[in-house]
Amino acid sequence: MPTLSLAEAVARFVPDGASVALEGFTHLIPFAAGHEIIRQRRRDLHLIRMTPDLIYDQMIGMGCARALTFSWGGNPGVGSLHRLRDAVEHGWPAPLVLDEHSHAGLAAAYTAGASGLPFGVLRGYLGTDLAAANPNVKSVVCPYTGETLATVPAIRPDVTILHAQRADRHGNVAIEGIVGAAREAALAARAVVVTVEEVVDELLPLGNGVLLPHWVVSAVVHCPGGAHPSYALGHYPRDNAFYQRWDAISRERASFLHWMERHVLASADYRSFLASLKDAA
Amino acid sequence: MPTLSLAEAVARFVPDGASVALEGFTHLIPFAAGHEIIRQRRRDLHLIRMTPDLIYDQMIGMGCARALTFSWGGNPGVGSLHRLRDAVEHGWPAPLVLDEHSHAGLAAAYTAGASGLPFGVLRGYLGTDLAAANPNVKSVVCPYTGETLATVPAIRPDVTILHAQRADRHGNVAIEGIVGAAREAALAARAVVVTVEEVVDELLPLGNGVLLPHWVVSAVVHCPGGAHPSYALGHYPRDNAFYQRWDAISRERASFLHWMERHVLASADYRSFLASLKDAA
Amino acid sequence: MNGVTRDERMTIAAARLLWDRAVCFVGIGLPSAACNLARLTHAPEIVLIYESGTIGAKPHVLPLSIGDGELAETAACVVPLPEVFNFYLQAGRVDVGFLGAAQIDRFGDLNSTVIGDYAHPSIRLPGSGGAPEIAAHAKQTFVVMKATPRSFVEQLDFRTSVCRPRAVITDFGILTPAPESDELTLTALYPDATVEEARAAVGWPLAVASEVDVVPQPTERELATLRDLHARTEAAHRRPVELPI
Amino acid sequence: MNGVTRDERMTIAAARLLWDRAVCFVGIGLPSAACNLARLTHAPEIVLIYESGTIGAKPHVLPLSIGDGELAETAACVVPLPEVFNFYLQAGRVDVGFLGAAQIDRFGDLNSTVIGDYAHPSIRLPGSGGAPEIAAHAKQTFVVMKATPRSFVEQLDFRTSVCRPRAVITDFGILTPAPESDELTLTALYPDATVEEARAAVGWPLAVASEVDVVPQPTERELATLRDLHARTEAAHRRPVELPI
Repeated sequence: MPTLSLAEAVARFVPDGASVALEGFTHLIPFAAGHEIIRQRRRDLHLIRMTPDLIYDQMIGMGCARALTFSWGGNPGVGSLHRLRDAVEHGWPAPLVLDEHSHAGLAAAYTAGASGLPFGVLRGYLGTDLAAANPNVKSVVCPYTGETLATVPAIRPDVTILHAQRADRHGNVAIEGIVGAAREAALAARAVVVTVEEVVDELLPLGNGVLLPHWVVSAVVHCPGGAHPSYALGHYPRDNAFYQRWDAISRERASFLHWMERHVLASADYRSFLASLKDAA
Repeated sequence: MPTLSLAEAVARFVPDGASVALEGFTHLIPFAAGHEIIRQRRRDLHLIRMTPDLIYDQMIGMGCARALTFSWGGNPGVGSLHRLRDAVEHGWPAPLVLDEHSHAGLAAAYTAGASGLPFGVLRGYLGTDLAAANPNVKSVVCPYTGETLATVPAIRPDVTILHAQRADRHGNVAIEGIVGAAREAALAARAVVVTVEEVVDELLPLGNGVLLPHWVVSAVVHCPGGAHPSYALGHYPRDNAFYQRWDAISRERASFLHWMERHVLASADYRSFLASLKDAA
Repeated sequence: MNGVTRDERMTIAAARLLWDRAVCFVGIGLPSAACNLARLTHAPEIVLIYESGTIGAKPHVLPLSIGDGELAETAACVVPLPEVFNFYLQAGRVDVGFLGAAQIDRFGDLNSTVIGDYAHPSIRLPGSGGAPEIAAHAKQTFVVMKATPRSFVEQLDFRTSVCRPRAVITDFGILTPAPESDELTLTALYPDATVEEARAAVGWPLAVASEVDVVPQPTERELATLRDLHARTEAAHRRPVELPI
Repeated sequence: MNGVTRDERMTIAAARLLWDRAVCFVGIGLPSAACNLARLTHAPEIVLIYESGTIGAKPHVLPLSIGDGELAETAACVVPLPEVFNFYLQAGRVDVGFLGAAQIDRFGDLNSTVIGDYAHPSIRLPGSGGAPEIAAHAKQTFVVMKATPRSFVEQLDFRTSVCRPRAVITDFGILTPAPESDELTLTALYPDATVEEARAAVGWPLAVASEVDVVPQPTERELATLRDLHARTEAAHRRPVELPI
């Protein structure tokens, strides 16, 4: 399991046109990896995330995305993702194809992908317009009860990127706190890149706390702070004030582009990005 | 969440004729609870376990069981479960109806039960005689690929009994080490009884290490040593020598009945059972 | 009791619907405030499940997001998200689900997806999240949302969730389904609200019960507890965090 | 090299089939000995998965059961059993599966369920466990079992696992499937075994390759490592444990 720089990992595992899942449910969102994808000017990506959050708002606004698979697309506790809305409502900077699910449906699709099954089953969707709006939602009949249940096709991202608190030098990855669908999204993917707060010699205790064993991990990237403005439990808290500020930054195309230019494109890496935020504060 | 004596818990939650899952995959097998069920002379139980192990060999030999749902019925690393064999081969002490699965199939059936789904899906069984021998194994066709996959009906035990290292006074239950299908078996059941090595004020850290939250647990029983000759990681090791001795003890009906009489029926509780083993050693 | 806002009346009315040891699937915003108010007043053993997988959370301040660290740090357990939806919600282990939306119709169905046509919306809303399955699997659901003719509508632009709420708590009072028709009907008003105000705020001809109750005034304890909670929360969320550098 | 038992030859021959970093789904008994011998000799980074959910285990002594504490204490991670079968085996993340059985037929299908009729067996065997899915999902399977006319049979009493093994390691040598017919064919013998012995041990007319290799003698290191492992293991399993009282 190689340890790479973030630039190397993105160059190797995120080609134009790839299907990419940056997972992490509110906690441990891999912002640094998303910024590096933006810096490397990736195009035509099929982005997959339960909650696009600010990171996909930024990637969509910077023109990285062709399609989006998601289940809830807001700024948590604040309001809209303005760049996502602009893409859907006005096709700016490019039209965005939506593959929309409920949380339960997308969780079932990741789990099916991780399980090597072609579809997931759930009691859901029935009677909603979402089932009609998304042709991927179908149904099966229970061979025991005759009940009709909803199905979703398995999701198999080309690459899933996670942020975690710790990896050891073998590449075993450990997370504490909210896990979300990180395990399922990683095991569903053809390649797995994990950015981490720290690389330790040995994860102690091994065992139940480990999210992914080394041999399913394609690359580990040491990237402290790489989840900000999301958070890493035990390392730094969620920057709720930034999430609130993002509403104004992202509302207009000009202010959004100016902020991305100044803080993301003008920064060589995530440390200099964070430094630029500090200077601006 | 009430704390009960083991006798009270079995009296309240394990009536004659109930479907009962004593789970724990090699690790944390609730032997004490099984012995109390034998002492209370339960009859016509539908026993459910992936690996019947010595505890179900004992319960079957003592006439507690009407049916058995299982996926591997041997004495691990030693050989046969002679009492299980005697029941299946000769109907002694009573005939035993078998509902036989593979590990993957039974795991899928527990998971479906825990998920409130009527069936589980897996790639398995197809082409084997087990699918023909067990009418519960059916199939569905994937609505996306047309592939035929095997299905198993959800398992919903009347009660699942587990052994765990720790519970807190609220009833939150924590396990470390091998978990097996304990979580799924418990959440699939209508009632959950957990015998534990120790009851602590607070489980620290809370969070990812907790197997079951208090409000899904029907009763906690303080029962140190209650998994022997299975084991509790961090408390006592698996008594492999006993598993080897069991082969001779259980081979003949007479020697089996004599051992059960002397050590189980003659003991008021698990502490006196363990004491009687110590005396005999 | 002057200066009680309608937000406060809504939150307190919603909290009163909850009971001790109830298992609640909690959404962010007003439902989260209501559930924690109940926990801090009459329902100390209420079990709060947030879809992030934090089960039995007892946050000291209200989370801004559904997955703030405060939730994980105070939870009885943290489980993977698929388990929350499979093992807890779909399995029928949730007593109460709280929902809000951009639009509700007279029977309680909800739209949180789009205003306008799905393919070419005038307003793209966040989408369903956990709402469709909360509406389907919680033993009962309560809807909390402010009423305007554009949010309480004759016809939904999009049916995100099929919901038959036990009650709709809004900013003039409470609607509950009528016995036979299931049509949402005005059954209670806040002391400072009127039937005319209610009718004006609802986009369909609002049915009014023969007897409309008055929602009791907030108690001193309810109001003080809620205002303390909000004050703690706003201070916490405003507090600039040290950048991890 | 005198005194090499056939069990030792089988274990060493099986270990040699494994390569470094291979992901192996390990059964108890001889397969577990072979996998750990490989780990202690030529394949230090081999990944051993036991169905109990212990992934990347590096046991110091061989486990008696599939879930000994030794496995959890030395594993890279411990996952719930359904995840082992779904996320690792069924998902195609296992390179090698080892299987044994009570009966095998000339194409490699296996019976570990019953001798005689299923409803009224003369011998009730332990049953399938993980075998059917290991046979179906591992990228390749190796079968390890001793040969007698009652175990290597024309007709299985019960087809527990549909298996097309890459090789069958038995106590006279190795059978591999013939290129076209897939029929298991004698392709290698231990130095002290003969074709006649092999034919006598197999319950069907055994096909013999035009050239039958000789399995190389165990090296000093292989033999010493295996015997140390077994000695450690037997001492550990014999050791009486303190009763938890």
